Amino acid sequence: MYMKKIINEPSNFVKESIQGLVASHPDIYSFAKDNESVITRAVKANNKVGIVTGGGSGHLPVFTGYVGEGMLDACAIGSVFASPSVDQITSAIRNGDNGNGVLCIIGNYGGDVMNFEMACEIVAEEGIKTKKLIIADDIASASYQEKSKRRGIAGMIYIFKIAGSLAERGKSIDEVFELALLANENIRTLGVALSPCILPEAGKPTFEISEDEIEIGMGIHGEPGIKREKLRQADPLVDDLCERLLADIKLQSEEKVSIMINSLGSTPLEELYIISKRVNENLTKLKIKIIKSHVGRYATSMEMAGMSITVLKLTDDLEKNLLSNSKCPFWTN
Amino acid sequence: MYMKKIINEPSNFVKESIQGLVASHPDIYSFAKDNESVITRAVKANNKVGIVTGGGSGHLPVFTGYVGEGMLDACAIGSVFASPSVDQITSAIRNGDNGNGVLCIIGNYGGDVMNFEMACEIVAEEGIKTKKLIIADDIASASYQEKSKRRGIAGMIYIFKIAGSLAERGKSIDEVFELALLANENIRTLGVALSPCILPEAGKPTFEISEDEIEIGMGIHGEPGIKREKLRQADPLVDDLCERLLADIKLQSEEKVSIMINSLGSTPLEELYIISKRVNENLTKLKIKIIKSHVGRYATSMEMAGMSITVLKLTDDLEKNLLSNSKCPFWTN
Amino acid sequence: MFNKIEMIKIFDELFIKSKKYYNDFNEADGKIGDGDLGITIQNGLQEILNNKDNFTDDLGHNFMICSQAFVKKSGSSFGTLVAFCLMNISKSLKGKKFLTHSNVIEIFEICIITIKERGKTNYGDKTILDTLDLILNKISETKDNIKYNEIFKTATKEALENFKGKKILIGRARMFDEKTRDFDDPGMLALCKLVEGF
Amino acid sequence: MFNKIEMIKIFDELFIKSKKYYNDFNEADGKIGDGDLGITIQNGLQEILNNKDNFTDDLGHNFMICSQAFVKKSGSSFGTLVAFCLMNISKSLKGKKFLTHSNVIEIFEICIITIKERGKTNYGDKTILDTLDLILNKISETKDNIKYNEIFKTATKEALENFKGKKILIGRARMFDEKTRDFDDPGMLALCKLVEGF
Ligand SMILES: Nc1ncnc2c1ncn2[C@@H]1O[C@H](COP(=O)(O)OP(=O)(O)O)[C@@H](O)[C@H]1O
Ligand SMILES: Nc1ncnc2c1ncn2[C@@H]1O[C@H](COP(=O)(O)OP(=O)(O)O)[C@@H](O)[C@H]1O
Ligand SMILES: [Mg+2]
Ligand SMILES: [Mg+2]
Ligand SMILES: [Mg+2]
Ligand SMILES: [Mg+2]
Repeated sequence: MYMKKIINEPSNFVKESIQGLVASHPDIYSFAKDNESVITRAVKANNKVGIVTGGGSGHLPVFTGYVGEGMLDACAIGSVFASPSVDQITSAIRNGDNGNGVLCIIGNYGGDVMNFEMACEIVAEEGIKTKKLIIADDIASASYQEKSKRRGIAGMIYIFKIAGSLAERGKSIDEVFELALLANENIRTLGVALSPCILPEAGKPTFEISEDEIEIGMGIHGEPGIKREKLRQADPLVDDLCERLLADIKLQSEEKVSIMINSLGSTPLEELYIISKRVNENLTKLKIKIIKSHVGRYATSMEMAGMSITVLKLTDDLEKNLLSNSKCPFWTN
Repeated sequence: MYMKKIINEPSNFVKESIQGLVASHPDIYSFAKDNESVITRAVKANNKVGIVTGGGSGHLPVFTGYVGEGMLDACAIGSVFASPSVDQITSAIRNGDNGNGVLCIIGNYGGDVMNFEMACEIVAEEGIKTKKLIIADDIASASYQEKSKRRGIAGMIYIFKIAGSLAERGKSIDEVFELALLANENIRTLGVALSPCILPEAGKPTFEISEDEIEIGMGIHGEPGIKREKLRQADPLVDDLCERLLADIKLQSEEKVSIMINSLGSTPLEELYIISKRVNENLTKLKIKIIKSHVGRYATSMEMAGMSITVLKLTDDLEKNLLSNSKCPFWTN
Repeated sequence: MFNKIEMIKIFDELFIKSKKYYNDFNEADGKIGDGDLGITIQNGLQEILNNKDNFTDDLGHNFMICSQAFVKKSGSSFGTLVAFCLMNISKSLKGKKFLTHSNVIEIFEICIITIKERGKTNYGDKTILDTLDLILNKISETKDNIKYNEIFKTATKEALENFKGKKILIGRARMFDEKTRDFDDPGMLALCKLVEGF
Repeated sequence: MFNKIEMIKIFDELFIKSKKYYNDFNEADGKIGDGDLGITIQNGLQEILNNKDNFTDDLGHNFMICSQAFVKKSGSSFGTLVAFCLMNISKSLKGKKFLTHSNVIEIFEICIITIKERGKTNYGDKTILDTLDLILNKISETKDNIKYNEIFKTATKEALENFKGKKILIGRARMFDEKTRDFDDPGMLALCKLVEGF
């Protein structure tokens, strides 16, 4: 089955989809005045820490979908699966700044991190204070010992939400950074990919995988995972993923968590709920309390089939900010 | 590319996915005490008209995802792409009734309509007053002259929302019915399908379509549409669909509408926004005012590729109830 | 004479047939539908027999039990149409202990009216309506010494023959359009097989 | 003597090469990456030349203009690393009107430190770092009558040769794992082609 796309010129894919996003939700999103690859809130916040992110396209709602009250202030938009440029990132930071400094939340990818670093140095000369939080939630991408080398995947949305909520409540950049850092420490994600997606400009699949195989831990651009194996039933697969996640995050009974069951694109809600059911059973057996489940498409790779499971260990503070109100088409409170 | 599924026994597909839905959102959904194929609100409403629907599985969030405050009270869940039984529907109506009568919102499919009719007759004997609204928004499925024969597709969600909102505000069954009827009159949907989906039990695609073809107007179970044609670029395709929709709904300039760009499953947000952009341009050119756009997966066919465009012509009353608050994981206010 | 005892005997017989042809019915429906016709018929009949101890001499009462059985067990068009027919038959036979010839005619008339109304079906759509119509015609034109069983057997077969090569115009099968010319309507086929050996 | 005039001449020359090899660079990157290396290099150099009228005798100032050009035009790792290098070079050459031999050595040292730090790259990862390292070695060990052009040409070629059959260990190419043994690192290839004919 060929993956067909409803698009115009492949070279306009990113531009047009973002124009559509802004046109569809003019109350939420706006183009930055100085850069057409930067999205800001429709109504600029004031007197709060700015929360800014950026990253490649093809992952909607990540990244730019999460701009909105109680979430992000601005986002720099790269090409499909590619980092935004330093120039775009500096624009996002300038636009996201409300005079109280900017927390940059960055997925742990070489290009993105480098570009954010340079952008932060540039805006520092202009007097904008920044802090950088590098999201590294994907346990497949490096061992516990090398945690800081892990990639950032679906778990980043929890950080957007929690940092966004605290910033909205007028906290200082250091306070927001501290809580976001704690969230980052407390998040683990592990996914599986079942099929590739097609890059609009390349017109060919991002990787090859046979009809009865899955790859555990594959990244959202098709980066290699832990192992390739035969497709099996949902329950044993979920049990395996849960075991790895729990071994890494080391939860105690009675601890509180939030869960995200994220589709990479084409895997439908019905399957996500079959997965969610099993995750629920596994955690309940260990007397871990699921405070809130998020099931849907949060961080995608266009029409890739597959999913990821994210566990966020909650403190009272994290819980409060996770559950607080926000206004963004891709998040229900 | 084979469509792989993360499931257990295919025969448990529906049951497990609904169990997962309830387990994941226990604050929203609950199983009916008397029927495990009926979902009710977690907290029963009181002193309001009940809003009940039902239909086949495989369309999440349709149907049962829209149970929640300000939306539905109960929903009967059929097998994949099949009507729920009369027995399930009677249970949904009984559970959805709060003593003020029940409005049944039914997609226009032979089996579903027949089963709801019988269920309404059965509960009538028990003293439950019902009214039935049959959703017929798909302009591909019958001509304007035979409007009442049209199928119900994504437009039904607007009816859930509007009827649900008015019911929540304590209006009588006749008032709720009248506004829902007006909404039904004012809704038009047209879609295209690009690829089939796989029925879990059958394990084979629902229909065949070649790699460079699309079918305009195909239904959400693969029912035939208006014509099969070569895949083309998004803009001319959208222009064609808009022209057909506008010819049918006959909008005047300055009129207000809401728009829904709905993915059938695997078509990603990026493409939906490219489509939404063009719909926006077309309507803006005609000076039609888009009050609100809904872009995402609202009524799906599992992992089918394709999308539909829905136009809802708004009166002040419809607008107010469309934009009112509600609580359901698949609707952001 | 058709009374309670005879009624149970007939349902026993139909249930045996529904098991014998279970796979055939599912397969026939699967080719141009969702493949649940065998399930529908067997489950409905099974549930009727589960409740046969509640049968009384009042045939109207018994038909209501039969209707409820199909309501409970079927999520399919065929099952719902049958349930509607049985309900309407029940109403008209209220208090009756046995059937006269005109009662039999009435039963088929009720089925036809019910299916036309509830199924929004027309003659010629290639459904069970067309089979029932042929049965009704044959029963009505026969005056004396009527062998119902014989009529059921020949009429259900004849109806199938009459519609070979025609398109199914209603229900789920309609989706398959031209392809439906090559197949019997599963409901019509089922009626034919169910009365076999009567 | 490397001064403002010479600097512009070199960028003119590099720009010509970047156009000549535009497709080759994209293709080399496309096989094990996202295919934008030709775009990155050409756009960056083009933007530098767009701003050459702002060049002054202060080489430090000029390198800052170059850095900003890459910041503005590139969204790629190569472009960002180049921008970082140019920025750091600019700082160290502030006020200088021409380069001494030790300045040239310093430039390459700065590039190497910068790439190691910013790119989190190690020697042997099969990247431009390895090429620059070889250039630095060759420049450092030559004492008099240095022909920089010759060194650039031989060193960039030699670096490519040294890494044939080895895996690329960093950046986007890492995804392709074993497959990367069969390909030159696109950045190393680009350095080689850009100095061709110097
Ligand atoms: N609207 C209708 N009118 C008359 N007969 C119908 C109708 N719909 C279905 N049938 C009969 O029922 C048979 C199919 O039954 P069934 O499998 O229950 O349908 P489905 O599974 O699509 O609901 C058809 O072959 C036809 O004879
Ligand atoms: N972290 C790094 N350290 C050193 N060199 C790098 C690094 N990342 C990329 N490169 C160099 O840049 C080249 C690829 O450049 P480019 O196409 O800009 O990468 P991308 O498009 O993946 O961001 C590589 O061939 C390599 O030589
Ligand atoms: Mg069927
Ligand atoms: Mg059925
Ligand atoms: Mg590249
Ligand atoms: Mg790149």
